[in-house]
Amino acid sequence: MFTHWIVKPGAPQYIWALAVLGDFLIMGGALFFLLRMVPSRFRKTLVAAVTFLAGLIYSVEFFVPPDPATGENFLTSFAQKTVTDVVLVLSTFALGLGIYSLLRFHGRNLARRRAGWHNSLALYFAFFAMLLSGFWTMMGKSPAASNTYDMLFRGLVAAPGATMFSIIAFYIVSAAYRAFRIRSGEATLMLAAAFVVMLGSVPIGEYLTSGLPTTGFLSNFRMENVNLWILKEPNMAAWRGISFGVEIGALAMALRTWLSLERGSFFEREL
Amino acid sequence: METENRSRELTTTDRILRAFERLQHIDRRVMYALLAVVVAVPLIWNFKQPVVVTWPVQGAYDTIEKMPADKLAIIDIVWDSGTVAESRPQTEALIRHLMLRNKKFAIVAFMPQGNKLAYDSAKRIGSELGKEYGKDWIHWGYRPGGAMIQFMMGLGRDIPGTVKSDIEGKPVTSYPIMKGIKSIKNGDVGVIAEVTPSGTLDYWIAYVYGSYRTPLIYCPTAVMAPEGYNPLDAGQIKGMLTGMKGAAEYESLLGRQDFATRAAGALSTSHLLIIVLIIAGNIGYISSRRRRSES
Amino acid sequence: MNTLTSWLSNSSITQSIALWLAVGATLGIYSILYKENPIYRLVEHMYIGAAAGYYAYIGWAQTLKPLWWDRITDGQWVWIFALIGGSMFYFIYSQKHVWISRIIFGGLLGLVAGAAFKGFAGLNVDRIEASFKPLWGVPAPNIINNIFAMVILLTVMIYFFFSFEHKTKLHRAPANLGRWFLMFAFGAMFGSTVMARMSLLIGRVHFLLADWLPIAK
Amino acid sequence: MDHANLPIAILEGVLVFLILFKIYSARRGRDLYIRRIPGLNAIEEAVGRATEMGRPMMFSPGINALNMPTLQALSILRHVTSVAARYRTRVIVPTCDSVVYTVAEEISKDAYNSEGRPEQFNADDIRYLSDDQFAYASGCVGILTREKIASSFMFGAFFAEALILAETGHNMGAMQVAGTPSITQIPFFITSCDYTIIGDEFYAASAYLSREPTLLGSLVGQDYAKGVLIVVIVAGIIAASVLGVDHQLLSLLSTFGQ
Repeated sequence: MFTHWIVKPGAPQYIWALAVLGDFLIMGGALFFLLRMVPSRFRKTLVAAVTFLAGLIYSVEFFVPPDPATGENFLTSFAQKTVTDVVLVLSTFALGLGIYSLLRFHGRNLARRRAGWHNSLALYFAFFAMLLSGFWTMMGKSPAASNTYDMLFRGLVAAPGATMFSIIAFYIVSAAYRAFRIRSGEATLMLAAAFVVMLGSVPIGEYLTSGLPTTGFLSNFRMENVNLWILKEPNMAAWRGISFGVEIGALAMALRTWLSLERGSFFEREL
Repeated sequence: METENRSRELTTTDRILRAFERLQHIDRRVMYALLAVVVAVPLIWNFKQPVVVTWPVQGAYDTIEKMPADKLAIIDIVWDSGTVAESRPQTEALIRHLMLRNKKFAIVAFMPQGNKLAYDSAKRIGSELGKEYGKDWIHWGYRPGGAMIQFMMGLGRDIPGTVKSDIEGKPVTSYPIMKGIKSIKNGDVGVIAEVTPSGTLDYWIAYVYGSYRTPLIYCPTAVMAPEGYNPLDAGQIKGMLTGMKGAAEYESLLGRQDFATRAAGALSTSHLLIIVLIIAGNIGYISSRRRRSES
Repeated sequence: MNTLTSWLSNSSITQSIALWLAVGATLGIYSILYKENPIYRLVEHMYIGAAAGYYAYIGWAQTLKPLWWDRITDGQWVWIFALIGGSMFYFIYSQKHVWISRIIFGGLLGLVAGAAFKGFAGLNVDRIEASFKPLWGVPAPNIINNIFAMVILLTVMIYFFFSFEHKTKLHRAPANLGRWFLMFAFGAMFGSTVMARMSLLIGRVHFLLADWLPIAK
Repeated sequence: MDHANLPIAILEGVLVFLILFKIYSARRGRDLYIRRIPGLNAIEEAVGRATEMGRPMMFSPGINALNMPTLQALSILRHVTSVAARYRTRVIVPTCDSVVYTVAEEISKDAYNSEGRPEQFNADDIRYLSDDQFAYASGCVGILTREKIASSFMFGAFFAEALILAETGHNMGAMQVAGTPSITQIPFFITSCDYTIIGDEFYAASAYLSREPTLLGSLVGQDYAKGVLIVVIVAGIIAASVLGVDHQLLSLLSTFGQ
């Protein structure tokens, strides 16, 4: 409507914003009106049809043989470029839901002065500081903007992220200490494998068997080679065994979802 | 009084078993504190520790040793401040080796922070070893990650035309180091080393090694290392430095003990701590089982 | 305002603030190892808030602006429908029209489901072919490895059969063996992750000791 | 693998046929057997324990966006919420994705409604924490410690943060049940949780809990599909031994038609 006939490329951004809003209200309103007329007994069918049609895009793209010259079929560029972009855009619009929920939760904490409300205040502060400094960097190249953004990103996002990641090192120690006991055959087996692999992956473990030759039969018993063998042979085979089952489970689930045969989660409810 | 009587009745083995039993329930905070100590101490005080050079590291070292002096090595930086503790020692060990043997090299970065960090490292080592920018080494600067494949393919056909300018914005052809360097196809690049925490090695294999057989060296973080063994087996990469440990082995080949050697010490001590704790826990477990079966 | 801007233009000031923020965040998060405390709580909330702000900014700057807004202002008006589709999510908050959100969920799930065929082939074709390991006609050590790999792969797969009752020994033995191999593999996975996690910790400790306290330069 | 070639289309066709065939035959009322999965029986026990202690539970549906593992996790969430509604115990659901958050909220509302306890639903218990992996983990740690969680459920796709959640829960003395299709994280759940559902037991969970014929049929079909893969692999091993490893028949799936 507005964005097609009235406003042309090159118009100021605020005019565009108004045009987009106008179109959204008119077309979205019309669609909403149409959807409201759908009788409730057809709603499930409509959702199932949308699900099925959406599923056709990637599956047909995969199974229809490509043109040998380009390696693409009639759907490839639509499926891989347009649809991918649409999904990205849609999920970014959905991000608003999450952020709204987060801010609502902490807003209530603040409004009711619940215990720990000052933490909610800090959350609000960090949110707006990060958001605004981000937008500041988009408005021209000012060193103050990029410095502020960099400062907040490093101090409030990167540093706690890296620390949270590294905290696993502590937990891995306590988990290993507690779980690796020779209680049962299974636990002992797990312990043995973990023990050898841990020893084989650090210099001190390699040092233990550094007396063995680097070639020939005995070299197989060097710590680093034992380690590598465990990871490449038994570990790889077991991994494959589990992954085949998991992938078939996922395939079956995808099939049920696509054909709206799934039960459980949120497929039960009357619409 | 009663407890005293009971303790008198205890046999010696019983008392020992009781003491050992406590090893079953070490407080987690004690373990956390121990871990912090065994990681920090080797980083602060350097102590001598054995370093065994594994064959993938030896392979990387030999590849650089064998590179003809008229060729150019490329160090590809795909890391940023998140993995600086692993990636920087790898980068510095390679830079130091190339400078020590008077081999020419270029740095190129696909991460903005790594771009600067690697530049600082090279400048520092260069001034230490008396190397001149533009003559002995060059930094081609930062390229956005999205342009990586095009950049690699461009290097294959035309290096000056693809790189255009260096980190300071001057045309690369104005530097003596770039004299006679045309393209990878022309055989002007002797080694390509990639330092990365992400899976970008495949691009070099697909777009450069596949076409021109330029020797590749891969320097992943410890998390990514398992993925390197396949191309290593297949001969597509000539050598690999696994995280801090790989960098430490490389430092020992260069006869140095820099950060990676200390960090590898911390790796050893932290692993040893886990092993000791597991053994202690099991001693405690066995003692309590023995005592229970005896009583 | 001007003093603030000139102050922020000085990168050495912002960098030292960033350093102190980072040190505070690092120590604050580690403090949870001792016990839950107000400092951790504060760092946690600021981290979550900053991450939300960061994702909101990135969402606009790296997705919505280039992929949506720039296209509309370039005259590709059909992208209006992406906004309409996106707004359907928000019907979740309406009691009466909540089913409208189902349409968009159904569409997204359909896309994920349709991609499963490609995903299955992409993940498994190479793995299936890599499992074709000869049992004779190759050197002896390889034969031993290959037999080993085959036995592990098959017994593990048998362990995951759900609809057969493991009544007789013949049924039970391979499944039990499969479970033992699984446990061994899990142990190996655990052990091989330790080095990666310790490297991260060393990185953080190095940050504290070298960047903040100049002890371990 | 940009497009299916003939062998891949045949293989996937056979797998899909077996699964669909078993689903439809199960719907016609064939009685089906499933072996015991101890971890899933433990869900009720964990809810009961939280009820006795009078403390809430936490359910994390993993950190992926809305995909197959997450959808399966949400099925399990529905079951857990229903049990919790019967026992009148709170379930706090931290999510790591906006879309997952909205679906989780709907499912949870729905579960309370169908148990006849709509008043028990509390919108503040379904929380969006962050899209950032470790910000999410730090928030979960906060919930586990501050809310004094008695039972913690972790179902869905997890990555490095798995051990953070599981160890914190363990340190809090929570009873923990976990299940994930992310193979690398299974060892960490095994060491820190009371019950761990491994591999595709995760995808069997909704069939096991609901005993819905469609899902049971699908599960049996999956077993047949795994059987087909075993046959293919054994045939491949024999072919590799007889024909030699480099025979083109062995790379039919990946190279056919090229």
